[in-house]
Amino acid sequence: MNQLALLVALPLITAFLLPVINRVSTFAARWTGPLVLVITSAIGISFWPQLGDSAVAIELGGFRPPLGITLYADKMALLFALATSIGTLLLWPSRGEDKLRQSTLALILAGSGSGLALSGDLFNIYVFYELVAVVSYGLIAARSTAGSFAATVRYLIVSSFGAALALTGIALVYQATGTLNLAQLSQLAPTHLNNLQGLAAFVLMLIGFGVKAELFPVNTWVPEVYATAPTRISGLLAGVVSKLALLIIVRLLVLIFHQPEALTVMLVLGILGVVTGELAAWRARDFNRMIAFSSIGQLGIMFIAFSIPGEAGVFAGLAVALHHLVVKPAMFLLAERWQGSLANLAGAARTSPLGAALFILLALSLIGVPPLPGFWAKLLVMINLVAQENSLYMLGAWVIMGGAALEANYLFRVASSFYHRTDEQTPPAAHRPGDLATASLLGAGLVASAFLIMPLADEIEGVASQAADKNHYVQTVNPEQLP
Amino acid sequence: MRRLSSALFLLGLGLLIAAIFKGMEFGTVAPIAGQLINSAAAEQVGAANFVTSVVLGYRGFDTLLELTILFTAATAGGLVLGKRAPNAKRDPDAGFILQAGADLLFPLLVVVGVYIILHGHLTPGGGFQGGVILASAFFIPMLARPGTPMSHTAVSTIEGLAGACFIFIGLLAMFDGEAFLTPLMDKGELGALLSAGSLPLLYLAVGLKVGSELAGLLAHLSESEAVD
Amino acid sequence: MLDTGLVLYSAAFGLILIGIAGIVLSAHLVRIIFGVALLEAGANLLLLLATWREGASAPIIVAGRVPEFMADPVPQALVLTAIVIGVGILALALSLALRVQRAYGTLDMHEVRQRMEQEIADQAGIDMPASSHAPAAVQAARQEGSA
Amino acid sequence: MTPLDQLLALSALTVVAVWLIGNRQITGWNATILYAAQGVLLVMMAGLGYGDVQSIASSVTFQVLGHGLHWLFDGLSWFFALITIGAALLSSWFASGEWGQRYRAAGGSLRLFHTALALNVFSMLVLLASGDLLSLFIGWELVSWASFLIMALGGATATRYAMRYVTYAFTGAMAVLMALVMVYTQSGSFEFQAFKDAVPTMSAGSLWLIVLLFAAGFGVKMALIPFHLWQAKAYAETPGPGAAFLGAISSRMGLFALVVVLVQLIGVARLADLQLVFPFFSARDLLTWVAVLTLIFATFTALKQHDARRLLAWHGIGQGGYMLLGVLIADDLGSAGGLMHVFNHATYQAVLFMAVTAVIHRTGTSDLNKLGGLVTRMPLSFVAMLIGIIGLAGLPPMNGFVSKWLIYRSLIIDGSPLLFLASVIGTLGTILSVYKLIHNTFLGQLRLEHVEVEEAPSSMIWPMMILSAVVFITGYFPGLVLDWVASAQAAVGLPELVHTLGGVPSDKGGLDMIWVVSVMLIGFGIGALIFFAGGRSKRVHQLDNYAGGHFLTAETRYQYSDNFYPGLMHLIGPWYRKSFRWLERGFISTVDTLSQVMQGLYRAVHPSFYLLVVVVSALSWVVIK
Repeated sequence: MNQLALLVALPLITAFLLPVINRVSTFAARWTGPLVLVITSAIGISFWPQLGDSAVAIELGGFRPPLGITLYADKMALLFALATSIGTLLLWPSRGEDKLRQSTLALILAGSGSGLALSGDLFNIYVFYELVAVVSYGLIAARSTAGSFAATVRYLIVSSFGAALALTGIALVYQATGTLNLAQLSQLAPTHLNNLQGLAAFVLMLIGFGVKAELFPVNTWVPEVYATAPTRISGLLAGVVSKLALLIIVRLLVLIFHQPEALTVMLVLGILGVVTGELAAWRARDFNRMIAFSSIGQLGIMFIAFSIPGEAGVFAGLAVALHHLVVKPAMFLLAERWQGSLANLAGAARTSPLGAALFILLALSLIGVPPLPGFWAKLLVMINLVAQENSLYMLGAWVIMGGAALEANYLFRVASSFYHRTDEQTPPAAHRPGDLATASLLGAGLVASAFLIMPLADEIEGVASQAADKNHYVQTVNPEQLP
Repeated sequence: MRRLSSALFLLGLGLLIAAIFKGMEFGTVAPIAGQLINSAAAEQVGAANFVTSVVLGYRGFDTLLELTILFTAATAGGLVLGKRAPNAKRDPDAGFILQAGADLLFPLLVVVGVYIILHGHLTPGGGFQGGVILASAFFIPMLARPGTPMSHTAVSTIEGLAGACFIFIGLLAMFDGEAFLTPLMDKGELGALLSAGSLPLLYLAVGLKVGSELAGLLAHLSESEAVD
Repeated sequence: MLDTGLVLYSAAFGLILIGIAGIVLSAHLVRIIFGVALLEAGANLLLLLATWREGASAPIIVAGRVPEFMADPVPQALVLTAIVIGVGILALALSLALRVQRAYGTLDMHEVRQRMEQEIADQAGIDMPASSHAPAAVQAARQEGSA
Repeated sequence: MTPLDQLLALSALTVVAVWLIGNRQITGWNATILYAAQGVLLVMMAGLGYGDVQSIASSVTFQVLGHGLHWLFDGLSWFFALITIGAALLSSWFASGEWGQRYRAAGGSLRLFHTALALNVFSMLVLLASGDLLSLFIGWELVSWASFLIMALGGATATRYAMRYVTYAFTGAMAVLMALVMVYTQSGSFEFQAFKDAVPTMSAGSLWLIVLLFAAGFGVKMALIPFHLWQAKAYAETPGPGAAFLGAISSRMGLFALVVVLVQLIGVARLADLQLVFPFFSARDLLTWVAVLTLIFATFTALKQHDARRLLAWHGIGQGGYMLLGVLIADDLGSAGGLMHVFNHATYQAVLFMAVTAVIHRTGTSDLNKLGGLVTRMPLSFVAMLIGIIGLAGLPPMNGFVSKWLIYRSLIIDGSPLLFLASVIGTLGTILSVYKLIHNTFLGQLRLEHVEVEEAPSSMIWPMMILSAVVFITGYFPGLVLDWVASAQAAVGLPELVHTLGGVPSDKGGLDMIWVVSVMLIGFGIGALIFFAGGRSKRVHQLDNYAGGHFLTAETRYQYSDNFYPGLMHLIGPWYRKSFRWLERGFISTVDTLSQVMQGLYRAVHPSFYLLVVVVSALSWVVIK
């Protein structure tokens, strides 16, 4: 089980050595990165069956928690660690000038993302989060246009601001408990953190980490960054990285802060995210910003879902998150050739019929049309929302419905323009085979999961019940107490 | 208008902080991790400086990540600043006093830096502090003679290898079936220079990495400045 | 509550507030970046203070003598890490600021945002959404451009 | 494999087969044969239609997220499935001959057209077979998107209207989903039975909400007021035979779903108990008035159309109002009328769309101001349309009369004079507008450019003739259909209609169509005898004529067919000045403004400011709590 640390260590050591390898052979440097990610993904997958019903705690350096840092691998953590590895592999940056540096950064992203998912120590999470942040700044700026620098620096400021607040929150937590181990915090939370200080710490961490999770209103960077960054990077950020930040927040909620106030803050911000994101997307006039706004809306749905108390919330949120994890990167892959004004997309189906068909498939699943998996995820969220006592949850359900209706409108407005036959204007260029192949792979995964929905739902439910089981976490890590 | 509202919100934040601060309790909570470490560090890690035990032993993983962040920042910085045009202008070399001073300072700084790195497990200081001194040792001659740039090849090789060494030492433990980053080798006598197992080696890697990273970043920034 | 502690805590929160003030009140990019640095310093100080006790000695064994009342070594290590992270981000932020300044010739964030919006809109081939925030100079430049 | 499995599998196979055969002339014939085979399978399940068998379940079931999904056919499903497959068979036949050749030559893809049609049939069968609320919703979504596909085939304009449809339909689907979820929270299951059991325990408020959401969601498909704006244009722009199919059955899926939910599950009696603050106005009243207003509004809008297809499509909306009205009366007569009207409407609406498509095929236009006098050139099409409009107007001896008679009769018995009056006004509008249709197309002066026009090809004539025969025969012997209707009534728990082959026996004035039609036929026979025996008619060329002492030349138009009913139009005009269009536009511009505001929110000069604001707000909320 110790080998799970390889998910972090292997990409990092390769990233360190990549400039050296490049000096020896450019060819080797180009292929080492993807190869290493294949290896880490294989390692991750091979651990899946071993996890079974019980999670695993890895005591790094051989020190018992809370002395050392613990990695906690349950199915949810492994799932997202794997998603990071595989996602980075699929969206490997293949364009731009400085390929070596981009590959280095992508490798670090894979390693740090996996670590973020696995980490079981509050401060370590902060470090991983900052690492992911710094990597993403570098990758966003890789397009080397003035706009991308400006967008990156604006993003950097708000993200560092948020991270510093999160650090403040961590300081408050440490002040109140004297430990950073999540399991121990979970034990101490009812007595030490169930007060104003604890809630304040949660709010600070929620908003701080929420910057990456596209939480309203600290998501203003989203449209401009996704419009200027390389599309594959946008896909990674929207698809994978945002879910990692969300994962942290969920862990905090499940283990430490299950006060209703904490849930309410998240619910309200999630509702606002859906409302603003979907409405803003309705009027977006370029493809990138349209899907950027739509991703804000989708993340809002996830926040709403995770704010449902108990295991049901984790299950519903996880289902939506996993669905979005597959759909959004594929959308961004299609965006590579469809950037720019939506008006220019008329007739795109002529040059790229497969791309247009994929877009429709993704859009259908995104708005939740049965029997695609997006529907089941949405149904799950809805059922659990309406079942809650608090009428705010009901409002959330209405907002999700309305958002879906709006989303259907703007997505299909674009989709139907693909099939317009206008002779005056030339349709956009066909997609690159690489992009199309990757997007098709994701689309095929979507269709396959529609057929395999029964076993898949059971599996995800298992993942969720494991992740929502606070006692299991504590018992697995089993932190030492003061004598 | 926005400034006014920002100021009002700041005021609000200040009041909220005061409200939260009032509710905080001080000195009642025992630092669990800290007390456990203080009582076990000498035996488990063997470094006289417990902070070093934490930095490289208990929380060595954080340190690895922090090195990675530096490395990432340097890489991203390189990506952002781009390649230097070969015919770009450079600032002229500085005067005699500065050049001579830099020449004199260089060996001194290197020695101090290495000393601080190697004694990191015994006294305050260590890889980071020493690394910064090393970086300035290499950066000061650059300020004195902008005409002779630093060798980026050497810097990037050092930074790559140093970082890789850190992880490699961590991985070595895994070959023995231990967890990642488990301290290796004999603990030695507490307080001796050659003690605390592999910790001094790790600190050496950290020092070299931090030094080369910072030197590289500074060099990048200063070279980039000269392009206009 | 000890007086030293009050001073230290006030310093930490004060740094945080000053940093935030720098971020939200200033429009100059470099000042904003320094605001972030100050905010981080405040957060670091707060972290360091988390288990601070008056009179504790450094957790170092000098010549085999174990101090009676040792300070918590964990926050010190954490802050060391946090500071280095801050340095990395600061360096990257300044590199980006450099490039932004070189591309747009300004570090005023209002103008930078306006120019960036313009660039995105131009790339996409759509009109730029009107905004009342555009500084007069930028609006004039746009009118010239369109004329 | 149960018979239902076989039917669904064959239907799915049809989709695949048609896709594989590709864009060829033979595709249509293959599809037609496969529909015929589906029809045979359906006939093998005829026990459902005659009440011998209660239900036939599919052996395929799923268990997703703890919710069971299963499918079964009962009398109601069988009845609707019969209409669906019949309409598909004849539309596909109609499309297989010359129409297909022309369509392909014009750049259309027969593969896409027939696949879309087959997909529609498949999805409708899935919907009809739904055995629980979740499978109902899945079928519902399938039907919506399949009809979007066929509507969007017609190119640019069609895509625009199809887009409008999809917006309405998906919003409606979301309303349905919301209602489903609310039902689920109260009943704990998506099973029909659980819903049925939970209805008595539900509070009036939540039941109101559920009823409204269901009615709005399913009403979108039926184009009930105020969700009617999308349908006429979208159907009219659909390629000809597709329009015949959609017009015949597609929007009846909304009725099916409403019957299942409102009548079978909630029960009309419970609807009538759901009083508003205003004690004389219940949920049932609301829905019946929506039905009646839809009927009147759509019919008089149809009257204003000068495009034959739009005219028919608007009537399709209006006739839906009759069906809903009939079903909501919920006694044996009314509900039988409503359900039978589904069948009747499907038959004559398909005939009418086919006849219009035949005219378009030969003349290239469906503009009523540019046609006329085609009766001499296309007599068989004329006969088909004549039979169709008599059915649509609800006059004997066609089947439309029977269903409307049943509805009127039950309205009178039910004691709802206002509703009766309103539906009579609707019928009046229908008669006026169908006269305009047949007059402007087939009667009057033949236009010069149409002198050479020939009768429609046999591939079009045959389906029209078959359908015309059905319209007439089921008007003559309504008992044929009433058998099926009665078992459909039984399936949803309505009182069964006691009927004979000729109609409804009753002490206080029953209906026996065999008598009515026979008397009519004898009367017509005597009239024809006098006409022909008298030998007083003289056949002249249409230009061998004069008016006001002037001899006419071919250029002179002596008989105007545009601007029909100017007085009536003048009267109607002020009453609806596109009010619903304004409503729609107002809604869109509200969304647009909001969207602009939200985008402005995201174009922040200072994102950090938001961060500060949200931190302060959240913290102060926490502190105050």
